[in-house]
Amino acid sequence: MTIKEIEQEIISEFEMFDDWLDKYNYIIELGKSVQEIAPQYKEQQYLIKGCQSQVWLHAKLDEGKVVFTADSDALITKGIVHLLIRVLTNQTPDYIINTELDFIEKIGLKEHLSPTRSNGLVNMIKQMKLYALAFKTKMQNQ
Amino acid sequence: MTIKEIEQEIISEFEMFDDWLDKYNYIIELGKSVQEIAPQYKEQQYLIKGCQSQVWLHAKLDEGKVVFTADSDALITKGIVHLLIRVLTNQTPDYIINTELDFIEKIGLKEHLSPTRSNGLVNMIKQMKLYALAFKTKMQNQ
Amino acid sequence: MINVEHIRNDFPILKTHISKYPLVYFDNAATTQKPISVINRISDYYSNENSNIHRGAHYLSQKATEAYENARKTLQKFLNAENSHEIIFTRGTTESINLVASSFAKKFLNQDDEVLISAMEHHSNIVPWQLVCEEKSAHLKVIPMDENGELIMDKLDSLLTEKTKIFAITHVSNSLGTINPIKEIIKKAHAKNIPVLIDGAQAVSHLKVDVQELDCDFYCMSAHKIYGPMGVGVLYGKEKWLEKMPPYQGGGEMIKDVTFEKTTFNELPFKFEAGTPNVAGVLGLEAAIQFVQKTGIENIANVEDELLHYAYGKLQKFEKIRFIGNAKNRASLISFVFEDIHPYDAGTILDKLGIAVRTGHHCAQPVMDFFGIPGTIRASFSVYNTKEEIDIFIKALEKVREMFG
Amino acid sequence: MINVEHIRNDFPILKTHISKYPLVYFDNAATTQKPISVINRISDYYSNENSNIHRGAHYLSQKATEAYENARKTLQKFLNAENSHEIIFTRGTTESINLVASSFAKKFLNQDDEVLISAMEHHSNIVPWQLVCEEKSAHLKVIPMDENGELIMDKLDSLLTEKTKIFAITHVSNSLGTINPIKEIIKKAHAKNIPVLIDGAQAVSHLKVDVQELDCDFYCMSAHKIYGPMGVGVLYGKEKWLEKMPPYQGGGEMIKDVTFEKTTFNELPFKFEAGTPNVAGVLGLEAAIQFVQKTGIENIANVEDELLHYAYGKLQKFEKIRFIGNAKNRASLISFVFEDIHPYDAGTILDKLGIAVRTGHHCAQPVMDFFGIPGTIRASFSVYNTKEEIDIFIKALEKVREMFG
Ligand SMILES: Cc1ncc(COP(=O)(O)O)c(C=O)c1O
Ligand SMILES: Cc1ncc(COP(=O)(O)O)c(C=O)c1O
Repeated sequence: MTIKEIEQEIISEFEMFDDWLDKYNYIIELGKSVQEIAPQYKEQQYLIKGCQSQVWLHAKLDEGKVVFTADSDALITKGIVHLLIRVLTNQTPDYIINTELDFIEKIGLKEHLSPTRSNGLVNMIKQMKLYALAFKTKMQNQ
Repeated sequence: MTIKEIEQEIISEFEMFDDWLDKYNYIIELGKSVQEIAPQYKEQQYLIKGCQSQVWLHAKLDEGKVVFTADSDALITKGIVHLLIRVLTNQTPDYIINTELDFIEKIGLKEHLSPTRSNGLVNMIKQMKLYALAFKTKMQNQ
Repeated sequence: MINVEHIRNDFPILKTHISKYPLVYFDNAATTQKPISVINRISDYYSNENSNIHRGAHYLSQKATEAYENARKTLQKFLNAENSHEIIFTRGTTESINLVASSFAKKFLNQDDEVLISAMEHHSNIVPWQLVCEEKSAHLKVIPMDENGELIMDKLDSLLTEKTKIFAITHVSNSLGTINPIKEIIKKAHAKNIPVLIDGAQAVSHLKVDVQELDCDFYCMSAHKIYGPMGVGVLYGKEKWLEKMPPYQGGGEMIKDVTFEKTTFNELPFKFEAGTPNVAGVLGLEAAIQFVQKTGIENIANVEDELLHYAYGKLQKFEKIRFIGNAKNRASLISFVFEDIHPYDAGTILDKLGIAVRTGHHCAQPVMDFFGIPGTIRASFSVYNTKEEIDIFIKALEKVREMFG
Repeated sequence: MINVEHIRNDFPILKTHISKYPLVYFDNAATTQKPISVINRISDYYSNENSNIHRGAHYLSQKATEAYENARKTLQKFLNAENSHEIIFTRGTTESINLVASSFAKKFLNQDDEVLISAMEHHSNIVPWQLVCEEKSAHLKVIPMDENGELIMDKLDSLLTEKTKIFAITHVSNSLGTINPIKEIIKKAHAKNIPVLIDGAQAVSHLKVDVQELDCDFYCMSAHKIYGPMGVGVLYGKEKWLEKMPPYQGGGEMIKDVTFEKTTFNELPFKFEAGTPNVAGVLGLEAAIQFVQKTGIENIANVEDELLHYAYGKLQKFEKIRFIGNAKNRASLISFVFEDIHPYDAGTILDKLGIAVRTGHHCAQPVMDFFGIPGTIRASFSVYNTKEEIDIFIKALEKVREMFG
């Protein structure tokens, strides 16, 4: 599926909720079900620090596609991390670099992406794109 | 005359004016008629600096009484200087030290004595009392 | 006694709703809300009195100057300073501390000297001292605290040495609520001739402060934490120190004479107030102080203490709750964590329910490191808060436990 | 075209009377009056939105943070800065200059280096440099001006040397009205790799400022001189300099990580914004900028220039009048003295007649010394002033001449 298709899928899922409580319960469920990052990556160098909650992010290149795994210490952050990974993992570097995500806004979670929320998510997205760029450069040099 | 009597005299004089214009014209006249300070005292060491206008003040002891002369670069300041001298000159040090002046307020010129007006007048009054204190100490030591 | 409904009516923002929920504002340690008298004082100033001050011979300037200098006297009385020129208006506690750190260090801090702070300081009472210590190759020493969030006073004697040039400590901790025994501390420091700076940011809205009785050398506060506007603060300093300290910032107001060769500085307090002051802000602060005086600081403290105990009682029953800071003597704030719920998660849900509490490290990372936690949930109460609001808060926490439990 | 009556209605204070005379406010170079939109923005903030920012996960905090950061973008556009993080909010021009002087000097100023300023600077652009020069044993150099109050540009080349570490100069002189050719000046300084700080306190309310076109390294302004509140200012700095400069004040907001051993600083702009910011003030400044943008800076300048020429024409006829500052290119202020009347005397009578002008040295003593005068009478015009007010002013001056002539 393309990034846009996955985004659309998520948006449809969230349209089912008519109050914020159900929505957050769902995110929390997602948070609990995140495929946890391998312990060796839960280290300083993979850490994206926020003032409030933190994110660990790992990326590797697998047959021309970027595979992300991530984790957070807060469950809600983790739920959103889950969604971000679902959208961006297993896509080509080029595609990741060039796509602007807007599903977070559409499902009404924009506030968590405010640069001032300092939960690590804004920098996580930046970091995902940086990984994609790094892999792209690497592939071109091969 | 006592300080209080002179103050009362000045207050009576000013009661004649029913608008500020006449009052200021009178002060300006007084300013023009100040007995100017002797040139040798119009020097740095006799200067009381204000941000807006400046005052020179000289004092000497004459038969147990303090004799003040003073000058200012601004005419209105000079007029008020004239009044202050009229009240405080030729009085004993003790009397000068212990009397609180209130005629300036009563004739409606209080604003010129605001510490923030920075025309040198507040510090002039302080300085007059300091001179009186100095002379008093000197007399006691004789 | 205080009529809280009456007081609430004075604070327009308390009528706000966060989506469908009425606002419950428990973030008072971050900043308090403003009574209408403060808001109006600022509007009135700009609508009727606005002028630059200290320099003008004209009416508005004169009036504004008088109002500003009267506000200084109001603050003098509020803190019971000996002289009004010991009251310096600054931008806030942070600037007050930076002013002292920078100016005091220039004159009195040398290589290998020491500055003493405590383990429970706000970043604003840590970083300025780190900066000057680094500059002067001096050392920053820290008096530790125990698991309850109380200073280990036994350590004080050995930390106050002949190398200690100044001791900077908070009156009330913003992350733990601890009220420090500063009178005793000051006495001990003074016995060794060490001056003491008190960070009063969290104290002045809850405690009667008398700088002469405390005998502190410096006392710092922010207007915005005591019902006043942002962008204004106070530095109280003893004349004997302020006289000796070099100016901090240079500019208009703080000079007597300027030539390109040599500048002489104005007397106190102007020496430390460079540039056009925040007149409206200072008058807003004065109105805030008048609100406190009218309400009565003891009355305020009583209301707040009652709220604190009520909330404690209710919180106690939660499972897996851990209180961070259990000092005996405390101001009206509670910091806690659920052992199994991240503060960010809790904060997010509370926010959705209209409750404004602070989650995170509260600008006191070393405190969080000490307790081994990423942050806390902090509820801080003010005179306009009610038990009903605490009930709402408790219900919301039950919801949080239900969602994450 | 501008409807001045309409604009005057926006400024509540203009309806004031000074005893029986309507207020004529010609002290705009000291501080401008505030439109109702600015006053209301501040009240609204405290009534509906007040919160501490950048740290909270709760709704109010989030909203306040967004509003504050949007204001930064408004200022970025207003000055046409390349990046919004090049906009630092300060307390005013004086603090902006002190910040640069202190932080820049720490890193870049060494013994025997030179700092260049001009002969027409405000004390706020003299004293901070004197302080750091003294601290670093560096030298303060001054580019002279001529009898008209224009810089002697010929001297510039020889004063910009390899020892010059920074050049700080005013865009518009507050005592003379001179608009300096700063674009040319900056080019000359840059040809020798010398960074330039512009004191824009008097410029931004009258001239379109484009920091990228000017290519200045720092630009400083005060909100209160451009229809905004007191206690707020802006420092624009090029990223490349701000990145290299050490922090100025330490505290909350400006840090990334704090331990007692080591602190890492936050990124721009936060590195230079220690402590709780003046959120209400910054939003008030934003409203002021919006007032300027809505009115149009060119329209404002046109109104002001017309007032300037009208006033000049009328003043010319007075006997014994001496204009201080006759630069060709000038902002909307007139400084003058009567050769036989002390400025304090003139100012006192003008004040009695309801006219607010500034008399004195205007925080520019070296300028007064240069012209050999104790001070001037300064009338400075703003967009809400009228020719009728100038007529009143002229009548009042005739009265002054009559009384002291
Ligand atoms: C204990 C303490 N000190 C200092 C500060 C800093 O105050 P401000 O940000 O108003 O400068 C605060 C508040 O943030 C505080 O709680
Ligand atoms: C040219 C100039 N520079 C600096 C300043 C200082 O500005 P502020 O007092 O707002 O810091 C002023 C105004 O007083 C000024 O006119």
